[in-house]
Amino acid sequence: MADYSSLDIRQRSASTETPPEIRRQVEVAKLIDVSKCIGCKACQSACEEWNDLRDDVGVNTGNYQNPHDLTAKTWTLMRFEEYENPQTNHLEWLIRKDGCMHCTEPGCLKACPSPGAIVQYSNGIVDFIEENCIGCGYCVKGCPFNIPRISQTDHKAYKCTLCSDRVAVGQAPACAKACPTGSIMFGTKQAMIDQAQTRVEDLKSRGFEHAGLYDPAGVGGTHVMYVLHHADQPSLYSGLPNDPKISPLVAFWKGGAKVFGLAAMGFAAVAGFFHYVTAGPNEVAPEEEEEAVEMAEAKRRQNGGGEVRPH
Amino acid sequence: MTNLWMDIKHADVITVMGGNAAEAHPCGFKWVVEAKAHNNAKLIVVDPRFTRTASVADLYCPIRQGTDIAFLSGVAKYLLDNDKLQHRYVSAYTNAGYVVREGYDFQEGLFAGYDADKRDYDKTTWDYEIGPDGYAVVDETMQHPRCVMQLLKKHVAIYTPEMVEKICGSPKETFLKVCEMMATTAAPDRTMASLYALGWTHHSKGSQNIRSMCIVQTLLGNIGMLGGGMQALRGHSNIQGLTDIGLMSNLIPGYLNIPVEKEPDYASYIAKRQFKPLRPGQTSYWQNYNKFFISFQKAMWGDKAQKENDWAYDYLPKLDVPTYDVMRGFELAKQGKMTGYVIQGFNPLLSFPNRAKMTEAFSKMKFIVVMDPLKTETARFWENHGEYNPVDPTQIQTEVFELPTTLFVEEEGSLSNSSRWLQWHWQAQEAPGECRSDIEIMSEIHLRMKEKYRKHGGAFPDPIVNLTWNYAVADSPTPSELARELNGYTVAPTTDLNGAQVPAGRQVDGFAQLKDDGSTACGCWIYSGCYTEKGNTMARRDNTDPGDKGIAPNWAFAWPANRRVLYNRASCDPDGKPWSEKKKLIEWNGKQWVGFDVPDYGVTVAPDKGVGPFILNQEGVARLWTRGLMRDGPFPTHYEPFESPVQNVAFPKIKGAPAARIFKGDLADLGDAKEFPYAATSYRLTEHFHGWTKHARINAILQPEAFVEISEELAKEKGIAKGAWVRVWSKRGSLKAKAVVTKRIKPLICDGKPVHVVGIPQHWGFMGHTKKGWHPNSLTPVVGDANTETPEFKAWLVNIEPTTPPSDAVA
Amino acid sequence: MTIHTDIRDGETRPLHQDKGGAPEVLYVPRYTGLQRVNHWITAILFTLLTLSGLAMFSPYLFSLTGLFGGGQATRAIHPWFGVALAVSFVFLFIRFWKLNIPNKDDVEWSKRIGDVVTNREDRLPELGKYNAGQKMVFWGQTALITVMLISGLMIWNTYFGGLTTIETQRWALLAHSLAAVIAIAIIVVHIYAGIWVRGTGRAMVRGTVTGGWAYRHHRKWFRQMAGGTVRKGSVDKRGS
Amino acid sequence: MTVQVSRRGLLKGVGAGLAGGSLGALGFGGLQPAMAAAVRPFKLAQMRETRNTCPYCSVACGVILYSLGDRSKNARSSVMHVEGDPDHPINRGTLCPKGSALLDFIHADTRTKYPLHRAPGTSEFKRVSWDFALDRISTLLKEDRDRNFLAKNGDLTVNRWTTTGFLGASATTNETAWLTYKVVRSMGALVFDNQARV
Repeated sequence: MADYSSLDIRQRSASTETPPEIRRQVEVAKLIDVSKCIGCKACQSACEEWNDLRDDVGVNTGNYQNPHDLTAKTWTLMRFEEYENPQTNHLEWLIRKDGCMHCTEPGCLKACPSPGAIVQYSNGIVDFIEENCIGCGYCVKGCPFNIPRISQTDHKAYKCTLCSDRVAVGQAPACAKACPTGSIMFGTKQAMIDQAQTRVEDLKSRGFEHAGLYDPAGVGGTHVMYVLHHADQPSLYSGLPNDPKISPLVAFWKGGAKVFGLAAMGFAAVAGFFHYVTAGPNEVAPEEEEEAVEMAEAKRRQNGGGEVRPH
Repeated sequence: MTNLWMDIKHADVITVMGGNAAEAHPCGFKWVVEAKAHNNAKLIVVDPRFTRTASVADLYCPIRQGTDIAFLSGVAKYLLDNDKLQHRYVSAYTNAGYVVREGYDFQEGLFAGYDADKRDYDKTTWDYEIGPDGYAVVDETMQHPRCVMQLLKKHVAIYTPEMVEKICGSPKETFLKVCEMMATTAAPDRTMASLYALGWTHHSKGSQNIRSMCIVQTLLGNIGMLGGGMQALRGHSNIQGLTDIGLMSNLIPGYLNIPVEKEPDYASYIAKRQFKPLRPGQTSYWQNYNKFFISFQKAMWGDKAQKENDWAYDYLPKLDVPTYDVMRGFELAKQGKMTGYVIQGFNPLLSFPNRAKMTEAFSKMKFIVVMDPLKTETARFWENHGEYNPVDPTQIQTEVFELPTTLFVEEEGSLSNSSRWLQWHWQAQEAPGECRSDIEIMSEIHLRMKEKYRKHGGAFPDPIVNLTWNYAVADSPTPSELARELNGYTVAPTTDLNGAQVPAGRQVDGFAQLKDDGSTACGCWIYSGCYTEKGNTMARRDNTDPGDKGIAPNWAFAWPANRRVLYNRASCDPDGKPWSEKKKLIEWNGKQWVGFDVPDYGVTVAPDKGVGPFILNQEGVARLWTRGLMRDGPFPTHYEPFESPVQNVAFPKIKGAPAARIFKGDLADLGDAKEFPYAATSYRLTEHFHGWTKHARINAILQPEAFVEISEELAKEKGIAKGAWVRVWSKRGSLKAKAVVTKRIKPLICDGKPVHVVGIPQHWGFMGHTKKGWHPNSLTPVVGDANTETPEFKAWLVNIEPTTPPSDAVA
Repeated sequence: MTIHTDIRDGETRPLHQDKGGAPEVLYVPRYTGLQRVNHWITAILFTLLTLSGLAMFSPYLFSLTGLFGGGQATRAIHPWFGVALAVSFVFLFIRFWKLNIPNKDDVEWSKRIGDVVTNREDRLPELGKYNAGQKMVFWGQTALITVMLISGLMIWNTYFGGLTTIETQRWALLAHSLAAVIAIAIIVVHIYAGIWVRGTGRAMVRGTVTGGWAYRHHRKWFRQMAGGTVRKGSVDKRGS
Repeated sequence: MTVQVSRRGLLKGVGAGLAGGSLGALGFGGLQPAMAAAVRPFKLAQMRETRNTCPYCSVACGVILYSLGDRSKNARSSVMHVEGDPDHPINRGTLCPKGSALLDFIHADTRTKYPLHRAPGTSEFKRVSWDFALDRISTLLKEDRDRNFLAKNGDLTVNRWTTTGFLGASATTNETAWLTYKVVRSMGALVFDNQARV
């Protein structure tokens, strides 16, 4: 069985243990060359087949996009955008394979409250371990790319695993293996970056002067990268974030808030304790009981009441 | 394909026109992407729709469907006017200098000898002037007013950029950009690959569409070159094989012909097929026709085919009409003249034009037999499926059989792909249920009939009872046994190529070894070499590729003679030097032809012998002008589709293609632009394969529901919302589908008027996992190409309106 | 006769004394049975919410999910506790909101907070049923529970996951956890007050306080009550 | 006296404090999942590989069929996964959306499994035996051929049969095609075609 020993884990969600630092695997990456993509959906098909997923048979809503969005059973999806380039007046059919970007600093992992439900292997793959997933949906809020989906049947989070089972035995992810035009490449991250450079040059020679590599620094870089003709405006490609980063809200909630919270609660308790040992209890003296009785007596007389009833 | 898939990576320009390779052949299209990435190739896409192929193109040019000839004739004119020719190639390797005989003429869109009633030509004048030496007259200077070059200039003269824009709706500037890009490959070291498929064949002048590009490619000197050629991408996995093996009314395996009535005996039959050279010393390879024919007869009837009985010539049926193609078959059925149909892995109810006519034809037959691994609509044409198949079973008296057959994973054998490779495959699982292979079923049918004829006699039993049947297990011949028959074997002692003795019962090495003396038998001469004494060459799996030419000569077997690039002699100049070192395929080393591919030429024939590179042609050269070989003219001419939104501006008098066949009833079923203003076209989507993948869950998920594609402009005009239901109807029928409103289809301005295109993909029916839907054949007209009878699926007229969803089908 | 040691001075005193010599003590009713039940339901739910909430708030406390049958179960049950608490709290609110309307004594009390924490109540003004501190707990929880209810529904993925944008849910998540932190802190103080001010617990367990307690801490309220349903009796054997 | 009151209050407070603050520390360590993450086992490890060709388009991509069972006597083979053949010169291991989904085609629930027969005028298929089907079909063919076979047209020998049509399948093997050709032509049939046109 292909299995990652703890030594190959770089980060692990909600864990108090420090992950081992000794061993480092070579980082792998998937390079999606949008300029070579024909939107054939072979990647979607191969993904469903390899991962034994079968989504529902939907309907046509007026475009080529099916299923209409990522789901717990659709881990990768071709998104189609018809763009009329104002500079050239040419129609461009911008087709992007959407799916987990396998960030170096994964928002999902940062947000996850369940120990070991999300791990990052030292080769860069970010994997959901559904066995440990509690279905809270924090990863959905943590992800800057809107990728994870919670299944409404088993209430667990799902997304692309970068075929960790294939990569573990030295094979390319199913989508990369299938891709007919070689638009999806797979290899070491460095090899993919080098590959991207040659593609960018080719695109520039064909008039796309803003062609470039999408490997956003905001999340520490990704292990799924794009070659874009319009790297200056990623959002053209069905809303690919221009400058993705973990939301400050999530960052604060998982950082400052956590510390402040525990501190505040702890302080309240401790303060109470020291107050008790300094000021001591606030108790009723016997005299006050007697004064109370007298006051009651007096009040009763005013009211002209009878004898005090025996208990 | 004249070349092969990997070869495309050598192209400098790639034109995808009359096809949509990225969508229909994604894995082959990889080599286009490779050419772009590693050979700095430019990709041109000419298509009515901005397709998936166009999405990665360097230059996209819109065109109105059915006007390719005008467009490409315009390109030819551009090349001629601007002297963008591969001169040496054109003068040495084409018939440009050949002088055409007196009497040949072309007036107002018609060639000499037209007979309006027959819708056919008398082609006698369509030939060369024959000199006193008995050979065709050639004017090397190409100045003779009747030489092919001059006639060509005259013929394409009308197709100016302005005229092209008028007819095709392609913007002049874009058209000229296309011309310029193509023209760059006139240089001897630059080549253009032309990729096409059904986008060219599905027309009433499909063959001429292809001819137009052949002319362009020949003028540019791109035929026979690495990274050049005419790449027919083809359709099904073995459509090449079925054509090669001649499963057609008028064919004998290896592109030989079934005799016609007028040829009562073998002498009269072969006389018409001698194919003597038209120039001195030319190969004219078809001179060997008789060897191939006699070997075929021996393969069919063995000892019963003897010289004395004309090689059992009478065993063959004789044609009274050019073809009994499917459309004629169902026309006859509709007329009640057919008793039954045996249908093997085929879904004609959703494959041939005019669904209503198909249903009527099926209903009039006594029986049909469907052999298929899937539950097809055809086998259920009688079953009521609500709106999707509104028939009343009780009114249909047809007896129907559905026989379960095995799938590719449950059998072994070979398939021929579009690169002409015969590849062997192996069995991976047992067949489910009671499935049987087509081989077993056809064998059983034959054996049972033979038995009945033996016992009770009947009409002319001889060809049946005498059919060669030397299989170890009579009712289950093995694919190997059959492959050995296709390859050919000796039936009597004979000699091989070197004159050495060969005993009877040996596999031949290749078709060169076939004899006309009855000593050899061969099922399909062009497949000879696929299963020799050395074994099954189709099962070879050595993918080494010397020189990185994309040839891989030892992978499987390619016909003919394991040759990977046809006409490869033309990749060298007349002296035998490659036009370009970079694109070297073969070369003359002083003694013989050597190189990366099997020479398409006599291996020891020296260049100075003046033998032309196109050895199958009587001229030895490529034909810019095709004599009488095409039914509808020696030059391509622009004719409008039979249903066209505009009239023919080039030849206003002519409606449709003059020589295309159309039956009376179908002629009456044609609609006009007043009633049906929109130009419809049908096509495939990459998520599906015909009607098959609607049975595969994943493909159903990827593209679940039938739709039609229209421009934003038309949608606005008609008040059609994105994703809403529309009704599309023609003179012949109606269908409902979702509307995909897209920028990828734009109205085309033809002759000043906007023409709206309605695109109708063809993958849905009433069986399988996808949502139920209609096939465009509910709407298409029954008219075929003049030469091949391929239906005009790519250009017809419809109307469109918003509508309500279909009431769900009653299963 | 049971001997019993007083934890304050370690002296030994008999728990039962002769009726004759028994000192007189007044008992003043403070909470009805229903009010006490309502309070404790709310308190228990608050505790459960704190435990299950903290489990999902900090990895250090994730093991608390063990109390609820694991992570999935904790995630599933937490929002239901929340809904229940909200309902229960609504009743508390209806019962007590009038009594918690601030007045000028509260201002005075707040000014002298120093005397409050040093047990110098004699320097404080006479107070009604509740002092400013208790009122702050009341209004604080009212506000925080409302915040937690609304934000909680927004991030209740199972039912309302699709109703708001992810960005909104990020805000909700942050608001929810901050509100929770404050609420918990307040409750810690609330509980401590019950320990610090002797005789208070009896109010929420038995429903009565001793006259002396009322006289000392809420004299204004005691004046209203005195002569009313106060009753005299010996030291309650069961205590409180 | 109030003694007991305060004592119990204190105890109660301490209890609450404990519950609130320290349960986490009471240690539910057993609940902590193992450190190693479970990567799905590689499912092809021991499957049998068979070389085949994609049955769809004419590119003819090489495919590898991974099937369950090693062909031992008691194991029934069934294809479990299909992947591109990396050795194949054309597709080099890639597959299109159709080829990648071949598994669902192979195991389609709309595959035919038994011979079915629909009698004239009825509205349903009935399962029949192969023997019945093949005998009935050969009888129907012979009847029609004997009735409509045209041996001569005038004095020309034509030996043709044009009242029953045959359609070849363009996804069958060359070997099937050749056998079909032999059987059909030997009967003198002319209404014979295939999918080349569509």
